[in-house]
Amino acid sequence: METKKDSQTIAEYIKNWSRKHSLFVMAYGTGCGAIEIPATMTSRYDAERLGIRGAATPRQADVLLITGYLATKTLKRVIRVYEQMQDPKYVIAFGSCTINGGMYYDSYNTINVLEKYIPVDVYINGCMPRPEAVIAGFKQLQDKIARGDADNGTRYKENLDWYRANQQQVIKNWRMPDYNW
Amino acid sequence: MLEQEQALLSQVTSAFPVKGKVMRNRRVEVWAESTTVSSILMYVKNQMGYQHLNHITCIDRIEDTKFQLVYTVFSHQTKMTLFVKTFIDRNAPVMDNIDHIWDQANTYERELREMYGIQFPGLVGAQEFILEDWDEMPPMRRDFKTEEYSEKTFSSLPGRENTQDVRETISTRSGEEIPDFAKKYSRD
Amino acid sequence: MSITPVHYIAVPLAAAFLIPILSKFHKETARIIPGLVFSYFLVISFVLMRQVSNTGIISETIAGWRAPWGINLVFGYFSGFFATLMSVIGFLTWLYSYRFKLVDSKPAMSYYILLMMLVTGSIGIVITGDIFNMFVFLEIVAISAFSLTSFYPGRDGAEAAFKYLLIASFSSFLILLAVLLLYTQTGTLNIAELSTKVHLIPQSLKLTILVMFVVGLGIESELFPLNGWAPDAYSQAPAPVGAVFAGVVVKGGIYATMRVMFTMFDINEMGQILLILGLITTIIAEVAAIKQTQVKRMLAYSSIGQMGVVMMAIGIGTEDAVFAALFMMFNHAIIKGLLFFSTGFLLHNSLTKTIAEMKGVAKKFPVLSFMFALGSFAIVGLPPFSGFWSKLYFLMAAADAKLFSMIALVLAVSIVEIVYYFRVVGVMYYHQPDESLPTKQPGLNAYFVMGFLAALIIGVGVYPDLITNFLHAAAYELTHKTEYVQTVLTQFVR
Amino acid sequence: MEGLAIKILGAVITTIVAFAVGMTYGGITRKLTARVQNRVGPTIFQNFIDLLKLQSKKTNIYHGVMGHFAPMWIITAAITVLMFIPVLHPGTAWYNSWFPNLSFHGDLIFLLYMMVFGSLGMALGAGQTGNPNSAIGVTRGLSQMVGFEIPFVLALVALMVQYQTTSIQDIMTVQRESGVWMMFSNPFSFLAALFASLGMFRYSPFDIVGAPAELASGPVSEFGGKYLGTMMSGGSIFAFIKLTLYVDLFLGGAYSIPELLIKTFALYMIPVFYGWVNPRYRTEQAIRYFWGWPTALGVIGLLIAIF
Amino acid sequence: MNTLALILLILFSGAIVAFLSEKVSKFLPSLIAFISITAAGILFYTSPADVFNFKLSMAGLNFTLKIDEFSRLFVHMIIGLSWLASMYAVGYMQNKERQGTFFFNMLLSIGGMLGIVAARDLVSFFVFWEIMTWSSFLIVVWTGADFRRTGIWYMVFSAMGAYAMLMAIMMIYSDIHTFNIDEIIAAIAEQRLPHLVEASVLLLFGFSVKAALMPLHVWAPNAYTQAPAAYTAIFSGVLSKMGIFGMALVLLSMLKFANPADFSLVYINGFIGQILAWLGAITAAIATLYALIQTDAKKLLAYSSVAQLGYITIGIAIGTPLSVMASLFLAVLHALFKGTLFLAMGAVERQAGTTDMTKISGLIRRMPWTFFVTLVSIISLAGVPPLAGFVGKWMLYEALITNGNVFMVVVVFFSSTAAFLYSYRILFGIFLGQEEDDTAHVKEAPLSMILPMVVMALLLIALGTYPGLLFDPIAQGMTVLGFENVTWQMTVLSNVWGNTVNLMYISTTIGVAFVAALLFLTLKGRKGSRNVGTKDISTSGEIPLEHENLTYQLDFFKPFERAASPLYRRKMTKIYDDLSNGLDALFDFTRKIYTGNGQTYALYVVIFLVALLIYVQNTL
Repeated sequence: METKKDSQTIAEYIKNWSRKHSLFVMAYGTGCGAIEIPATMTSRYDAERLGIRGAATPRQADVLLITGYLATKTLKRVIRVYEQMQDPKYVIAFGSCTINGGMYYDSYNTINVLEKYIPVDVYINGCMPRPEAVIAGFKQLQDKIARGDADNGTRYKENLDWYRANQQQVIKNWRMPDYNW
Repeated sequence: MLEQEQALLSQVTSAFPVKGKVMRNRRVEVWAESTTVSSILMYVKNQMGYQHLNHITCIDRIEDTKFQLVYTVFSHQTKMTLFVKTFIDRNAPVMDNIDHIWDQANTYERELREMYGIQFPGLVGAQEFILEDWDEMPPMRRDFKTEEYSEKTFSSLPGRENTQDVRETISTRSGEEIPDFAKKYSRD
Repeated sequence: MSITPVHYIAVPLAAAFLIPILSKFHKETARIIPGLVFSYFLVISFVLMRQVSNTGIISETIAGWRAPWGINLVFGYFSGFFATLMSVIGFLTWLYSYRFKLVDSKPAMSYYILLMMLVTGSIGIVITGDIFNMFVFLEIVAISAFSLTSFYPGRDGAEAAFKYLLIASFSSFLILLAVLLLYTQTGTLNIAELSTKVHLIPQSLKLTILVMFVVGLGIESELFPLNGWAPDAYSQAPAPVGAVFAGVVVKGGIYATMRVMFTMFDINEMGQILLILGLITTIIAEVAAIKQTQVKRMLAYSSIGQMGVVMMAIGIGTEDAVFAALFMMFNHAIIKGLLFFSTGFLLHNSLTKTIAEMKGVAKKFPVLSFMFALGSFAIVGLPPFSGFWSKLYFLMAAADAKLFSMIALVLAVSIVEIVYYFRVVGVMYYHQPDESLPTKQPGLNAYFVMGFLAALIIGVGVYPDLITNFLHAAAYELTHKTEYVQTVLTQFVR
Repeated sequence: MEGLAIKILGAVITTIVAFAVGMTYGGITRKLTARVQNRVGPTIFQNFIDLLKLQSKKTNIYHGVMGHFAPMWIITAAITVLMFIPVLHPGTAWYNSWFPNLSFHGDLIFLLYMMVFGSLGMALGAGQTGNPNSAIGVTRGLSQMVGFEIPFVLALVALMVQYQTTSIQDIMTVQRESGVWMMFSNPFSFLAALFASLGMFRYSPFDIVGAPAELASGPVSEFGGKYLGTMMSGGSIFAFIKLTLYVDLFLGGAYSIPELLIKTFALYMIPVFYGWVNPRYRTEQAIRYFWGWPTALGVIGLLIAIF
Repeated sequence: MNTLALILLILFSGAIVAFLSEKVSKFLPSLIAFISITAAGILFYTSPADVFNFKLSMAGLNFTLKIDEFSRLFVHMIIGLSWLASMYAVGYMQNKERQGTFFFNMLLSIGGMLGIVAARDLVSFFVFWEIMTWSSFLIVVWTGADFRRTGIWYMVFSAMGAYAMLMAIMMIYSDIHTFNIDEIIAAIAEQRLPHLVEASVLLLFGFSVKAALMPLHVWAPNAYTQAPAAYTAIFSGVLSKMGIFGMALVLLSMLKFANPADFSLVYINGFIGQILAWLGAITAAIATLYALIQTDAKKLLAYSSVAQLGYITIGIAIGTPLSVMASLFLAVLHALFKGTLFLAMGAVERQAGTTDMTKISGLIRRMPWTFFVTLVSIISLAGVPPLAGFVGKWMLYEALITNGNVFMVVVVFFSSTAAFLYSYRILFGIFLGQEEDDTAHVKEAPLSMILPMVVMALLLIALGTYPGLLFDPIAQGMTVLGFENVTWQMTVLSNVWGNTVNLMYISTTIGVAFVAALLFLTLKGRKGSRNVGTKDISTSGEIPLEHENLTYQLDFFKPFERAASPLYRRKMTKIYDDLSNGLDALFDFTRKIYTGNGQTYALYVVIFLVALLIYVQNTL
């Protein structure tokens, strides 16, 4: 891991530095975690000091926040949003539900493992994680970016078939546009 | 004591061949045949001022092969709630559509249709209401094996121990006993 | 035998006498002989007009009785203009209606004779030099007109004819009274001589006579409020007769008014009244026209409106104004003729003759509709059609007389005219046709008549000099009466 | 030839200064806003970092030719307007010769129209993306522009009539020579223009155009990466342009860069402060706002200027 | 034969031939129209300037036709635009019914317009005016939709205008007994004509109708919308300019030379000018407001035309050299860009079937050339540099400001800012937004339709930098109007205060900046560039289905409409409707005089006789 950072060219280093310090967040407010975002962004925890600010649309966003359990119906939209984001893009998943189902482990319409459908950079565990944890998660993501191994978009592209297979297993009536980047 | 409630009950029972009882303060329930439910509702809405349909809910009495439907109506004048309860056959679940009495009944009925598979003849609305692309048994029926389905469809990562009772872990960590009354809710 | 004005009267009278006899041998003679007469009218007009342009006003005495005692006929530019116009319209009407009556069960004979008499009477009015004769011819016209109005059997025609009769009897009465008064005062009935003697009449009596003439002739020339008979008569008579009413009968009335006002008396005495009457007539008629639902009634009111404008021009009384009035009458005759003719076939099978029944006729009768539209464009005075020039000359005459408010009113009324004509054109062109109505396509003769009129409208519109010189001469002759008086009176002296 | 070189140099330097100042002002605003809200806030150079990041996005989405042209139109309009704005009074300082650019060849009315050029490009680009939010944002923006344009034009016409010139350079010169700034000689017009500037900067309460919560940031909602970055740069330059224009017209212009910075910063803080304490207006409320008191003030100012 | 007469003859006889040739082939009328206009154009441009002089004495009137420098400007517009439009019409009218009528009237109205600008006497002016009016009326009702609202209103308003003119002509005639314009001007300079002021007002009224000035504009939107696009271009582009031509004739040629000793006249002249200018300004503002709530592109453009004519009127009415120049410049420009826009809308209508913006969207990829010309014209219309529209707007503003019409400037500025709204509306509504399956079959219009539009668009671009190309003929024309020594430069605009705008610098700067940005943005990161369709948008993760069109089209400027609701409350059409209903009732009342009863009529006769006798005996 450390080696990758050292092998960066100057240009890459600058790029990664800027990416690290400017994270536009697409907060996909699923589940209970959405309520933690305002706390993180506002006065008490002030994520903006780290260069984190909200983005209104996936086109402008760098980070996709999945803030809790995902119903299959929601998953479709999440995939759509994720695919609309521009590379480089990052995904942060909140809470137990995104890791392995959490308390919805036996629900008939809630996915258990987010990783199977879209690549995730950072998991923040907890049910729900508190803003401190969220900021810690962001910090981790920043480190990862600075190291140059936050390759979420590339991973998705390379393993698109696997992801698609998983997605289509859940989303039966597949009516999604093709992923073209 | 509860004169109002009694009066209500007697009014309904006198008008329809139903039996019922006063549950408690401002709560009255009646049991009706499924065919008379819509007329009872019409009657209480138009004649007795029960203008508000709170809810329609369904209970899966799998043991009796019946669905129990509960219509909750409320009067703004007397502040009383009337529960109209009925059973329908679980194997051929058909119930009268009442969205001509209350428009909002449409929403509940669509949900019941989707979650329990109860048919309401004449119900207008998209087939898929909450679920998307659902082709299994209606999921709220008790014979639907949700855990199996979940395991099959959204396979978990290894390491999850489904049977683990979190309370035991807590009690061992904190040294607190699980009270007796709570033990009977234990998973096994 | 040289052609003289008396042929205008003698030939048709002889023909009218012959027709019942000849039709015993061949049924078609009743149809053909009037045509021959009308053709002969054309020849007479042509020859006499040549003669007038060479030698000046022709005055002819009949049966050797010299004026002022005998009947004399005077044919100058002014009379010639009217006579020619009437001949042409008469001929065209005959040609147009040559096969028109075949669809009717009623025998056609009386129609053609009446038509012939109508035109003959009107021509008689314009060529006579004798005021009593003028009255006689007016009566001939009126009687023919009643008959034509009630030509179609039925209550409406009879009612219209009765109204016409009622009102026209006032006219006859008043004119006769006026003639009588004139004769008692001056001892002559010759117009030329009268014009030299009217100053002998006491002023108040003269005015009374004038008023009688105004009212009596006003009925014939459709002045408001004396024109109640006109719309009914127009709409009940057969369609081609409408053209004759507009192009011939009314012209006779106007001619008489002009002759009386200009030659016998001085126009300045009654000019103001005529002007105001004309204006009111125009306004009321156009306003009434816009509310009509029947096409022919609408055209009738429009005719009245036009005559009102003519009357205004007469009321102005200058040479230019007379010129404008003549031009306007010419245009009115040909354009109204075209409109009536085209309407005749457009609404041939309609019972009610309403505008609504003309829906989409353009699809069935493209040429006829085009003719109607052309007539509409011309009659509202759009250049380059002939109607424009007469309107322009009228306005110039009015402007010379500084009658600006009158110009404004006439122009405002013209907008109303535009609305109702264009509304009909819109109905014709921009509605879906009612396929159920049976149609009757006009024959070649009708096409020829309408084509001729249309060509005349456009031709005069593009090159008004076709007619203006002639009209100028006529206007000059009317407003400078000395030549007329002298010609007639020298004959008298001789 | 040397003149041309100086011109080009001046143009480049002016652009860089405008860009840097605009971006930094944006950063300062963010920082100050954070402080007002009892937050730490980002660094004042956060906008530069954001821009760098946007420009270094790996994929960019091409929405069609107008979407491609839109950022270019914005930056073109920004640079063109900048070239025709006198940034400083002609002076003797060593850097003075860099800044006049082409300001002798354009006048106020040209600038007014040129400033729209960018918005038009933006609107077209936003339209082509096919996102309904973009179109809604554009219509709101255009409507609001009609709102604030009235007091603004009233003020500018008053200015032009008062000084009998339409050239910005001349207006600056007159103010310098008379020693009385426009904002004192005709305070009503200045106030009208100031109110108009609130709408022009689109800070709250006039930020309905790109309201993130309801319109998904409006016109720019389909733009990301280099397109968004370029738009940001253009916007920053425009901020500088508007401020400099106001300073030139109403505050007598500036002799030196520090003076310019002080004056522009003071002006800039007005919409920012106003925004902190105000919620968001709906479009029609915003328009009505501008057509109310600001217009009345503008009319008074114009009457003063005439008589 | 005289060249001018020959040109008119070619057009008029071409009209008749075109009308008749429809029987032979459907295609022929359009071809004949094109050929006759081409022939007329060739004849006009190959003949020396001094031959356009034609005198005819007919029916006791002297008709004089002469093309002077001022008319020449309009002749350029008429022939140029008509030529392009007739070229366009060949493709546009393909497979349509009743082409003969259309081209007959088209050629007739073109001939009429040429006659108007060439006329040097009022009668021939009026004759050609009326020919133009009714032929354009026939085209307006050619499609036959809504005959009453469109056709009758147009004709009634035109007739009102024309008859006002006729009245004025008669007033002048009654004063000096001539129709010749040169003689009238000479007479005005010498003596005081008693009816000059009334006549001028009436003439201006007549011209205002054609120029669709505010209270008289109600015919215009419908008429412009209903006429086929190939003709609407001419209609809005040059035919409406005849009103402007007339205004210039009255205000600048006639009244300006009024006897300076006649103080009241001079005063009234300025007063009339101010009133007219204000009417123009109000027209511009209100028509703009109505334009931006339209959903039909042609109707929007129709209202926009009304607004633009308002600007042009202002310039003429103010009457300073700069304003007149601005006005004439705008007039030519309006012919160019509105001509292009109407033609482009015609292309859209032909290819996509409708111009209703709520029904079509996203045609940019299907009709790129049409979009390009529309874009160029819209930028010109909005007056955004560096295209030609800016030049006209600039001159107009400077003229108004330097002339002290400050409040008018604000009104004009308001309307031209609001014009951005509808400019965007039309671009967005038709060409941008989401692509639809319904319009997937749409193809670009044929070359013969594209070519005229592109020619005009290129002219607009060229004039943006080199307006001097147009200033030259305008300045020459203004010499005739009495503005001698109007200075102009090829690329520099200047006002009387000495402020200048150098268009060369502007275009260069824009060009350099744009090319730099283009290179930067296109080359940078082009590997990662991804093409997406218009359905691929961020709609909160929702995926629009194929048949779902999310384009925002209805109630486009609703917030603005709400904010400006007081301005929308009163509608001029309603006032006219009330008026016509009232008149109708009055007419109905009057009609009742004719009761249909013979006795009543007889009574009338008797009463009339008695009344007349009493009157005559008492007064005369």
